[in-house]
Amino acid sequence: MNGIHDMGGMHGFGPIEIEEDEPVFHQPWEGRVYGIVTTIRDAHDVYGPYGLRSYIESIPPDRYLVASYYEKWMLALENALLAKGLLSKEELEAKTSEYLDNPGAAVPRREDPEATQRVVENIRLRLPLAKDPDADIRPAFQVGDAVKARNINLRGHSRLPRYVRGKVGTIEKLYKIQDFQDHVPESEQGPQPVYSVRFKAEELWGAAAEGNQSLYIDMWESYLESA
Amino acid sequence: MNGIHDMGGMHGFGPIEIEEDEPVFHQPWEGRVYGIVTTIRDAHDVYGPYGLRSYIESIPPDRYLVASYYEKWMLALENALLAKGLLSKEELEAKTSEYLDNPGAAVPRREDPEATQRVVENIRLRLPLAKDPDADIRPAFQVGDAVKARNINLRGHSRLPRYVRGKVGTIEKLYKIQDFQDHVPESEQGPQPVYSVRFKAEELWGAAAEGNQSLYIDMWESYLESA
Amino acid sequence: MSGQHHPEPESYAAIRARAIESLLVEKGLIASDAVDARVQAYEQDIGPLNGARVVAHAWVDPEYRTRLLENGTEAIAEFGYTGAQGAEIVVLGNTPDIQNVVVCTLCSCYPWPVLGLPPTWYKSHAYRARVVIEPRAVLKEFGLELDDVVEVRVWDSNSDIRYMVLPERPSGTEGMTEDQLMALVSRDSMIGVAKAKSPAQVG
Amino acid sequence: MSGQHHPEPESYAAIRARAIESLLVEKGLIASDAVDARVQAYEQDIGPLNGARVVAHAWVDPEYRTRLLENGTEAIAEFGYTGAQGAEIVVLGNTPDIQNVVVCTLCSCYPWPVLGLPPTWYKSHAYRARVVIEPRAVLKEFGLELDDVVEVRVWDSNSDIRYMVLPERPSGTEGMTEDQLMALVSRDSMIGVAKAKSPAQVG
Repeated sequence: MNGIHDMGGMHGFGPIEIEEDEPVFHQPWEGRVYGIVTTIRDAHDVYGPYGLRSYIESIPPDRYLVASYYEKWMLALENALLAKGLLSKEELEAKTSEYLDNPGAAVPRREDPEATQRVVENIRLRLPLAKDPDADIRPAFQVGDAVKARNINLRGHSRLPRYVRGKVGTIEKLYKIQDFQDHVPESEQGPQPVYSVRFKAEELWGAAAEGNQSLYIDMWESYLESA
Repeated sequence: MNGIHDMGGMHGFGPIEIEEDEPVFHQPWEGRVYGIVTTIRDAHDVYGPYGLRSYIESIPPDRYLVASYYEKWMLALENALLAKGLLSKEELEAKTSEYLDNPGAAVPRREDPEATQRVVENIRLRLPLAKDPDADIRPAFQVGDAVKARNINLRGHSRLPRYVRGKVGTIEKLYKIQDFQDHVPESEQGPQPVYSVRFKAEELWGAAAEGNQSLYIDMWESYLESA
Repeated sequence: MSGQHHPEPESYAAIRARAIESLLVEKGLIASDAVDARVQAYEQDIGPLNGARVVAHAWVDPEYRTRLLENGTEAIAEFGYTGAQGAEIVVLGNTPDIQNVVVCTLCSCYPWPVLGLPPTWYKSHAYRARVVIEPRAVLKEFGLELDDVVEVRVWDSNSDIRYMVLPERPSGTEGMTEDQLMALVSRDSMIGVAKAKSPAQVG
Repeated sequence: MSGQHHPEPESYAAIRARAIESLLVEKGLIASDAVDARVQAYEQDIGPLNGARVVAHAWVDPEYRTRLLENGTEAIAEFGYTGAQGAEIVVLGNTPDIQNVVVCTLCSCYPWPVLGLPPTWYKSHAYRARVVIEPRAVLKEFGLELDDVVEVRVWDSNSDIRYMVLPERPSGTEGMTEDQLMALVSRDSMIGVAKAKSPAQVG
């Protein structure tokens, strides 16, 4: 998706604001949102194949730019819950009104030691991401090959940012085989070789490039063609 | 400038909202802002070489996306007046507070029939934009030539949108000689041939292109190289 | 504006605009009557009726049509439509096979002398972002469904040249006068997101 | 949260989050103690101290360093640092000639098992937009000015691989223990926007 989230190389965002010794969560609600988002998926497929981030990417651009990080998470969570039918707009608005009227009202609790135990175990669970190439999937490119990133303008979720499209780089490394994450027709889904591709800054940014700089990015094989 | 204003080809902005029989100005203040912006420049060089739009482009992205059209004009006007020292931040905030406290207070008037006469004449004044090529400036490209838009990432004002950079098109027409508008070093300023260049939709958008479509865009010669 | 009662509180933008205007008047940087004149010109005199007159004339006068497509600025100036945001106007002739559509992706550039100030949708982020990548989908939202054989040409007004579309003359208009024809020429048809109206549509 | 007095009114976001949590609890879709556990894990247990331990160990054990750069995931798992957002971790070794910097332009991906949750600046639009086009300017804002001969390598974490930077061991640290060295390894040095601290800096 050529969305507002695809902001690599944009100007106008001002200086980086650096906060010394910042807390993990600035407000308790941020922690709750984080905890809800990351635990509810252990038991329920709330976000679908493209994850919470596809919901984040679908936040309207004007809202995206003003929302804080955890506000984006919360908006995405809401939309995912609504899309799955796990919440209705009406009950969400009604409950919000209740708390607006009674800001001190407690949030009810539901204890589930077994679920909690699973959540704690899942935090450190090793789930292998990649597998070695096999007879069915052989990498089309070798280290050192010149490759060009394709000009793909998917309407759905994609991991190919605009700033590398059409640009020529070099295969630096093969990262084994991984499932393709883009929102493509079923026939194009499935595992693919993933490469680390190096682009020189001059190729990406022309005369505006800073000197002696390069960019490395992970490219699924279907993002690439021989250059 | 790779700014938020350079939005051609972006997804996520939703449907086009079409208002039937809309007025020229929806609120009286919009007309006043329009009138101020377009008359003050008759007497004062408020906006500099890159115009009001360079100030519009410099509005922070989050503000840009939520501001209405004339809010953008007003913000840009404010910033231009502040940059020129014609207003100070303090007097602007003080005057705003005055009107917030007294919403019914009248705006003072200053009549100037001569200036008004000039404004009325300027509305229809013919100022030629382009001139014919001469011995000093001969077009480098001919109709039918294949050209590639350069990958220029200016930090300042530019008329080369991101979506055509690096793409190959065809010269369709020579539009005579026009002053270059981009914020470039003095040595690169001055008049240049401008061309109408046609890009096929497939070149711009790959497989996402709609069928039987092309895009025409005006290209100053320094945007182009032979393809 | 009596100061006694306000049906709606004024927006911050309205207040801010008054503050700016007041300061500029106090400093002698603008003339109130000049601002009035500018607003009045575009609220009352300069609007899409200008363009409609040009189009209707081109429909009835083949020689004018040729002049208009060859040098839009000069042909339009014959009507006195000149000036701001119209130093160079290029007119794009639609045909049964070609639908021209105008946008300004970077800004909202528009041919003021013939069309006046642009409508809100033309200035919207949605139109600017979408019409270059999915013009048929956008045109559909305007109610214009084009056959696949029609080529859509989108014109991005990124330089100081301004574009106006010359829509096709509708069928069944053979006996109509220029003034009658003008009523068929909508603003949207001169931007390229609509066809000219049929006589039946305007009743 | 006594319900009797509130020094500041709660933000809309705080209210909204409570509404969502309440509904999900009522529907039995989440367990409150599971949410507590998740928050506690990242507030107390999983943070940049993990990464600092890995780095300090790599500084004192050349064989571990080799393993870490060859297969980051496995070498990091030797410390038990595994799991969410760390299925595959690639470690990038800085040298006197190469400064590696990590970003996620599309999102805010980050190697949680070694660094915990990302700081606000890492998630900011400014960092995501700018560090790929002007990394030296960005590093300067972090106080890191690099010589022109140093190549800056920016890594955009667009796939599910996560990146961690192995900063150079500062000079003057020859006799220090692993625990002492850990104090020199800041979070920022493992993202690549800073060098490891010198012993003088941590006093």
